[in-house]
Amino acid sequence: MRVSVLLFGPQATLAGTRSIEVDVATDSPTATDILTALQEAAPALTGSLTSSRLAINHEFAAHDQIVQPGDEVALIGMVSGG
Amino acid sequence: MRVSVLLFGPQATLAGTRSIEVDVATDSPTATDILTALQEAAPALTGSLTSSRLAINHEFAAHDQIVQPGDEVALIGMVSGG
Amino acid sequence: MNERISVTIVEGPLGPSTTEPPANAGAWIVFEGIVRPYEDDRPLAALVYEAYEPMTTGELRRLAQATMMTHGLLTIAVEHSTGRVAVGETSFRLSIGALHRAEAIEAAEDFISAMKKGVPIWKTREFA
Amino acid sequence: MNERISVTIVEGPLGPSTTEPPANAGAWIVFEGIVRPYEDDRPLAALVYEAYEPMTTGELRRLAQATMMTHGLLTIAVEHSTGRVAVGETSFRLSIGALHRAEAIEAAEDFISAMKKGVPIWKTREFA
Repeated sequence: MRVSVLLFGPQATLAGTRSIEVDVATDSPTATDILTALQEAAPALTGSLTSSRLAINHEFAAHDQIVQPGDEVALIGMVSGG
Repeated sequence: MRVSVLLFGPQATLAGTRSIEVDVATDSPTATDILTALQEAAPALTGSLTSSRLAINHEFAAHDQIVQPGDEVALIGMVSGG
Repeated sequence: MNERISVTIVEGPLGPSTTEPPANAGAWIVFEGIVRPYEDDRPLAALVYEAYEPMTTGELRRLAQATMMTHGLLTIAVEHSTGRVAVGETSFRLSIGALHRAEAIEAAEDFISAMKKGVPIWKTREFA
Repeated sequence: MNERISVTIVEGPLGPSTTEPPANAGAWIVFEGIVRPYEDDRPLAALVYEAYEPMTTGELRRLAQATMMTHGLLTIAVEHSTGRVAVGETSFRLSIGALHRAEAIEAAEDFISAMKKGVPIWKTREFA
């Protein structure tokens, strides 16, 4: 399955894009599968992924939460509000 | 020597006066001497004296600071600013 | 919707505070984050904030609710900018009403610290 | 006299805040103490504050100076009432400007906590 992941802030800058496509070997990938695939798809993000979380449809996802086709997936990391 | 000590707030209420005269057996009493004399002169203050300090001429006094004739002496305790 | 919690995302800098302490408050605290003129010794022109709505508002509200519960607050109001906020302007305001000082101050620290770690808001520096 | 420190004793309740954050501030915190409508479950009409001037101002200034040094603040302004302050009115305001949030919030807690222990100000309750 191919999943599009939204990027923001410094991670968008690091990856050079605001949206990145990742390929996963399963049709029901978990949030962890997506994070793992992101490491390969965008090596520039590797250092920041451990402190990042995935959001599915605007809610933080559990590690084992399944991404469904059509879900909006976003990488939430390196935040700096305030 | 006879020394007049100003009282404020709850300690003035407890002692029933805003100024109390204490007699000390020396002509050069220390701040500690005055606090000790206050215990006898106003037993109602006893519970609050350990957390109180003496001010001499509007400055907190060291324990061994001498009270001179004419000094303004005040008991600063049970404060409640804010 | 709980009127004791309010979350507002504003385009550009925040205006003056208009929130008021609630009726029973003994403590009222207003914290503001202001864009500093320097970052790492380089003169700054502005910070540009990015939010991911509606998730940003949702997470701020969730955090406000958790902070209110944990510290027993009366009210909590959060205002945060998106977009460009110039040096000297206010990008963030947290207003807390509580019965006593201790919980109000602890809650302010906890909220801001958690927000900086976990709420989807990002900033980019615009150097002068 | 250091303009970065200001201490004001006001007769009756404090008016609205008029202090402004200093030029380089990244954090601006305004804490207000408000007279609560109840004390120990009894309805209150007012608190009556008593100061011992000039010692009260002197000790507030000394504490402000120590707090500024300890926490590396930019500015600190203290306002405190004497006399009668009715329920819902403000009797105390502490305004702190700092480079960063952490020191501003810690300084506010430290200042107020020390003030309540050692500065010559007393209050008497006036029940309703």
